Amino acid sequence: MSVLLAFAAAFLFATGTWMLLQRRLSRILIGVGLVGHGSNILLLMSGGDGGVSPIIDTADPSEFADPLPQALVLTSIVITFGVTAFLLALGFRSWRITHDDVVEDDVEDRFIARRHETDQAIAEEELAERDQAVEEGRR
Amino acid sequence: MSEPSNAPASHGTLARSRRMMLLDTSMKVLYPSILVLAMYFLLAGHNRPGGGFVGGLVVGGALALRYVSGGAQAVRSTFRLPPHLFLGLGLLMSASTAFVPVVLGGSILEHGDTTFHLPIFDKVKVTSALPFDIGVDLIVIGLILMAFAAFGEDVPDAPGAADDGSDAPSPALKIRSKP
Amino acid sequence: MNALIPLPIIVPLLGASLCVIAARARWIQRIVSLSALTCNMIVAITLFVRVDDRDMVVMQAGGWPVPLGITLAVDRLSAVMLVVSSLMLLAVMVYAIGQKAEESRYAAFNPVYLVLAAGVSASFITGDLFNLFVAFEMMLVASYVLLTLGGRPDQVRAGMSYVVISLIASTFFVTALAVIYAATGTVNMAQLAERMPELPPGVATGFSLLLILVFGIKAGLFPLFFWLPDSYPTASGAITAVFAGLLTKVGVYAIIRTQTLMFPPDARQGTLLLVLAGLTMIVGVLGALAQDDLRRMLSFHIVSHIGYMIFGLALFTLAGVAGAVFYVVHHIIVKTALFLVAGLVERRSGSDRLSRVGGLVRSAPVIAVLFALPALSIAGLPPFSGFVGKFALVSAGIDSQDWLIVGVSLLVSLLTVYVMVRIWSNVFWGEPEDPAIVAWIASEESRVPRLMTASASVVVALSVALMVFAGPLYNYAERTAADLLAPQRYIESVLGSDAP
Amino acid sequence: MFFLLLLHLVIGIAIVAAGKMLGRRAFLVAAIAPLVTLLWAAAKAPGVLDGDPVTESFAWIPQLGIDIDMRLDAFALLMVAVISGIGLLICIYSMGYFSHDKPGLARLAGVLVLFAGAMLGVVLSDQLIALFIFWELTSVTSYLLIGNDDTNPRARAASMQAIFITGAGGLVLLAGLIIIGQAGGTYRMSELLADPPTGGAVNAGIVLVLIGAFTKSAQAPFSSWLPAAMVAPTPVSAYLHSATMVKAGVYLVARLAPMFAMTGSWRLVVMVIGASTMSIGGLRALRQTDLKLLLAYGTVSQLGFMMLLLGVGEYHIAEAGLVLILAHAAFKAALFMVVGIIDHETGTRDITELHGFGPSWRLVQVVAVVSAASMAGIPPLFGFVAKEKALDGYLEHGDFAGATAVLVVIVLASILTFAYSARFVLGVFGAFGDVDRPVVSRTAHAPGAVFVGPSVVLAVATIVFGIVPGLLDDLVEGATTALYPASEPKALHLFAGFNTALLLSVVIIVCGVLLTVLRTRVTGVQRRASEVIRPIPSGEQGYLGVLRGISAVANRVTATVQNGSLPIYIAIIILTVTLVPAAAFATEIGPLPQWVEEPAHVVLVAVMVAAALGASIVRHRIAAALMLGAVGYAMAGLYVARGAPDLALTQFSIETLSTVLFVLVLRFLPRSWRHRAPSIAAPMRIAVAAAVGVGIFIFALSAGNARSSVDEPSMSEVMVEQSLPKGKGHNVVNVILVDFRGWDTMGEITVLLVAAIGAVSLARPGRRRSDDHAPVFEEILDAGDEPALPEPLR
Repeated sequence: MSVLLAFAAAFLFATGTWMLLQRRLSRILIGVGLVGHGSNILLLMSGGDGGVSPIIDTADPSEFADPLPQALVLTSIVITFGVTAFLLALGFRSWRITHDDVVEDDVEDRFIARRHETDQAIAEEELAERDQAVEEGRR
Repeated sequence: MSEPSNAPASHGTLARSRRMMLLDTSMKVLYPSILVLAMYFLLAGHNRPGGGFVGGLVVGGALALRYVSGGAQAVRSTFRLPPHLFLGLGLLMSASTAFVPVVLGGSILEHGDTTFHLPIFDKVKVTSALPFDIGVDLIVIGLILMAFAAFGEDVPDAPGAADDGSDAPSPALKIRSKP
Repeated sequence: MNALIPLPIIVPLLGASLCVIAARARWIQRIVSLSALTCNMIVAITLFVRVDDRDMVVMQAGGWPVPLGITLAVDRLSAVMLVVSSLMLLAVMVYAIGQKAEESRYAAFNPVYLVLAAGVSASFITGDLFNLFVAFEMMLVASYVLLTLGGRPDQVRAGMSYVVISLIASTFFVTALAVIYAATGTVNMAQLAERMPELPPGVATGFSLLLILVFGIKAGLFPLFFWLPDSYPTASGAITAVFAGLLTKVGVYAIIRTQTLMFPPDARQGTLLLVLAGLTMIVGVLGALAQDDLRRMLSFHIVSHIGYMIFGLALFTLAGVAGAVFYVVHHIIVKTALFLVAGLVERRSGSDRLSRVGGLVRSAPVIAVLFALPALSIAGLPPFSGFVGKFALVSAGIDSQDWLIVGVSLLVSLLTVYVMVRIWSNVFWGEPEDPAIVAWIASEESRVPRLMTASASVVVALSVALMVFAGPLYNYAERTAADLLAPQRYIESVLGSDAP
Repeated sequence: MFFLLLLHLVIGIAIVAAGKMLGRRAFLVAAIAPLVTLLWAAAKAPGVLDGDPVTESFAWIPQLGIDIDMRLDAFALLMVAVISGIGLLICIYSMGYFSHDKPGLARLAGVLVLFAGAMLGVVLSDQLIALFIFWELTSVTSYLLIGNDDTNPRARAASMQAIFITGAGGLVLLAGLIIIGQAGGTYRMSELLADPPTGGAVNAGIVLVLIGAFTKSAQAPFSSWLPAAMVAPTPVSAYLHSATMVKAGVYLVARLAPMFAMTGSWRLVVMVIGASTMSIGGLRALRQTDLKLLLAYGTVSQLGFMMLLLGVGEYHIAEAGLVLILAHAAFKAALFMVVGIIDHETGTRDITELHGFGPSWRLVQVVAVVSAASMAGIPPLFGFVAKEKALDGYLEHGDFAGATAVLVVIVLASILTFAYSARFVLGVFGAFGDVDRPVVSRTAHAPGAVFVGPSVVLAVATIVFGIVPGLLDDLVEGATTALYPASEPKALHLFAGFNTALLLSVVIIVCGVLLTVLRTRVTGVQRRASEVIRPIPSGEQGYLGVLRGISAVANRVTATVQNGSLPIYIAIIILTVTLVPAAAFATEIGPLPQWVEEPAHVVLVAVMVAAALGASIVRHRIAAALMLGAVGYAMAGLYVARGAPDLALTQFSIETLSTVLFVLVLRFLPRSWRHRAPSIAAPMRIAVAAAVGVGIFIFALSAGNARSSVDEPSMSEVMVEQSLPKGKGHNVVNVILVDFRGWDTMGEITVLLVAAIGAVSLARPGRRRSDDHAPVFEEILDAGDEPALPEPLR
């Protein structure tokens, strides 16, 4: 555990975040990769200071680097690889549909936002009708 | 190994095709040795750096080389089995290794080992980790084969409006055109 | 008996491998999936009976004692989650076959669905935090595939958001694991439970917050839920149903499990959870009100009700946690039922836009009844299970004198009634004006396949059964809550009674 | 009692399920339920009236205190008589009202029975939560009944209004009941009556309960749903919205008043709300030209009256309330039936369009006159008995603060009641009819016997009980004692001597006649007055405002929160997940550890930082992917330097493969990024990124420092020890992967499998089978026969 490695992890997280906030899937993917590397450094650091390879009979076990985080990092790397492959396929599909890899805004959400802007609520029609009834009732 | 039938290089210039031939020849040497290396990683993994993942990934590296020299077709024809069988059999193998001890009344994935006495190697110790690791290996290979199948083909069809229509899942599914 | 513990995971995985091998033979795939899921259900029920009858069951994977291996443990909470999820998974599988959509078209559906089932079970069974991450990943990657199966443009768009945000959540889960292991030297939950009190309070609080938020992304807590209503409705009926019913609840389960088991009372984040719960409820239900699309409405609505579950947990009292557990069970079944029926509605009326459809009470009275029962329940109207859950939570809140959250939950309950009434009034009453819809409803094609209706009816019947058996179920929830609030038994069962 | 509820449930469902098969006969089947109930009640009556209530109990969720305890005491018996008696008549009346088989008739009949069952449940429950359950069921069934004519948008809107307001009240009520139940330690009313809880929470609880009761019984300002509900078919209005459901609130208040009238502000609230409802309802009734609306506002007014009688917790006054419940049920149901008959035969119920009924209508007109006279409080009718009793009660026993004011209001409102009753009668006789308008009244053929019969029965009852009120003594006295165990109720009399109450009655009648004679002038005054009060929002406008507000808030919040933009979602999520825990960690950050472990790290980190920066800056996709690869290789180097060769090997191979895959995909995409307006401005993005970086840094430091406070060894120490002896392997990492934590690996390979399948089926779906080595998952196996849904048009 050292300040340098903590900094490296933090830096990877920061650049990764920057990339995640982009609109392009390819940049987002790179962001995912960077953030993933950052978390792997943290995981590796969680075993304390490094040491020699944890292979029995090659060195004194007290000098071993903590093997468990290594196994965990390996698992995490492999999983990230699989998911990245899938995301690539998604990007590929997106390219085949739109010839681009922009992650568009959700249309339905945008629709609601616009409706809000133009102030036309769904219930408006029903309400107008009831309004009329009130006026009649008040007469 | 099959010749690169529809590799992009075959349509290239003479110099380029010679260069490819060079790569092709070197592949003939490299490829088997990489596979041996992969085998080593797989078998030695329990005691030295390596293991099923590394073994599988090294095979993946070899496949990448084949892709460079022969294109997607070369990757496809590398193995006799279709890639999904690698995945299926790999998982079946690992999962069975995990499951068999339960059937025998033990815990899931319980460790077991036996020692064979073979003529040449004298004592060979086989642990239950081996079939498990082989399953891992198969899945990694399957994944890489599948990945090349998915992305490896040269530009499929000219990009255009027809592209999406031609392989859109079906007209049956509603395309939810939103406002 | 312990040998049963891993079966809900390994059996679907074996099934998945067979389904991959038999990729071209749909009938083999179906037989394999249905038998694997049936087996799961039987195992889950057996475990449930056994665990409730005697004590929780523990198995160390590979037979390795605790610090070496991975703990698999089934206590009351896990058992009930397993039962409910296996029931839903089986019913939805049947529905998917009946639907003749994704399941029939893509070889990937069956194996991926089985992996999803395995991932869900694994999340409920594991007693190891890192293994929980792996289980989540199994479930999530399967959900990515199911969500985008077919590759329609809207699916791809929604899939991108969903996958990217899930990936971020996973990365932060790994980060959380890293810092937790760094501070405690273990990822076994029982050991973590022992070591958390030794940590400086700020660090323990930080871990608690980190886990709440990481799981909160999956559970759909405010302000982390935005991806959910954008992505869930793009899948087909069956898939949305299983997502809506199960996936978020796995997140809720993880929050309940980790917060009750691992953290000492002084590191618990009751107030923060209450605030999150309240905001989740309100924003979710308001979102539902703003929609015009049936499945989007219901999706926002999931978010709103996640708030109720967190509200119960946040009280950290027997009544509150029991209410939360009851609510989780109720919500899984009822929400799945609603989404399955929403699929029927869409098939029968040709659209799921409230503004376009109408009059189903006349053209499809059976669907109307099937919708009404779970809708009444989710709206919290008596005597359905939703009312029991709401009642349990509200009385727990009043008991704890948390007036604000009680008020919020009642207000949200009213808005929920309003949402359901709006759906009813627009979908089942009135008449469709759109000629295309009218023609569709009149056409032979709009007939809903029997298998779909049948499986939806079974889930609806289950949701009604929840009402009938609310007494025993609430009893069970109370026992579960007692277990959860006294985690010492869990710890001892996992680590052995000689543990300090 | 459960068998009765079950009977209603079964009959109701059966009728709905039978659908069109039954036609109008559905109401005959429906009549079975109230008939059986009446017979049952008659059988139990003697015992119950002797003060020996019938009880039944079903433990539903005992832990939550939700038991369905049923108890038939004399008050419940009185209510059962009203519910089932009127119910039976309504069923018969409906046979005439629905002269043609309409679609939805079976739904109506079935739900009507379900409603009757729910209403019975309300009055038979001895347990507050059980009562609440049935209470809500009446709301739901009422919703379905009001909206039964679902193609009519007004019906849909009215049903929504009813369930929204009563639903809101229901939830408030629920909170109140829970508070009271928790304070009292039980939800059983018979136990609470014996030992009513007190305290601050209870004071809040009773206000909540009252609000709930007020919404149900259409008290001001929650009364707007009731007139709107008049869009329902007249049998429904007559049954639910005058005789039974709207009395549920009054019923509950009557039940609780003996316990809580002296507690907190109960009595004050009841008096203020009851008095205003009674007067406002009367005033508005006087303005209506629609006979049904006139009756609806009249009902509102009468409900206010009942609140004033039953809610103040004084048994003499409550006794009058019980009589009023009976009298009101009789005359109001009859009046509604008359309106239904007129509406049905002439096609209108507007008093400006009605005139000139032929002689065959005499019977109907007699019923109208008798019932309206009873409503107006004219002797010797039942309504008069009730009103006398009420006035007498307030005069003789109104010794609490505000009683006199209430008495004045009652008298004034009763004058209004007289006036609108007269208006009704005049309307039915055609006094307001515009002679020039084309009317159908003249030609309308007279209603049949089945149609008129039920109202005649009610009119007869009005007369009989008016002349011989003593017939009801047992019932009313029993009911009063059931509510107030210590009470000594007085017998009912048509004529109780020349007392102040009688004098007041005379005053009411005289003033009422005056108002009626001067009706054109009164109308003018009212119109001017309504101009003045126009700015004050009515309950109706309040409801619409709430609805509109909800809609606006929902849209605004959703538009803000759910803006559909992935980068914004990510920014919010990532900031929350980082900064909130970081704030906690920052309190324990501790000293900085060593700066550098090993010199080699500096180089590797430098490469990493440079490559990461490069990846985030370059505008060329493939270059960026290669930069990411460089970060990965530097990671592999770091793994080597930290003693993790397996990791390094894996990282190295994976990085190579991912870079290849990246390039394979990215080659299809345009070379570099074109500019597109970002969702978040660059400075914000930098700020977010920096904040996340700082947060992670804090995570790392404080977690690392916390390790020293935990004594136990890391779980990996045992793993190193046991790797060879138990795992039979030298490579500890591999032993962990395939043995100790093989279960993780199991899950991990599953992830790979799914990702592989998913990638292939997503990248190229729909290709036909090409060769045996192609992954089968890209094919669509079976074209499927899911039909094409119609394309959305919007």
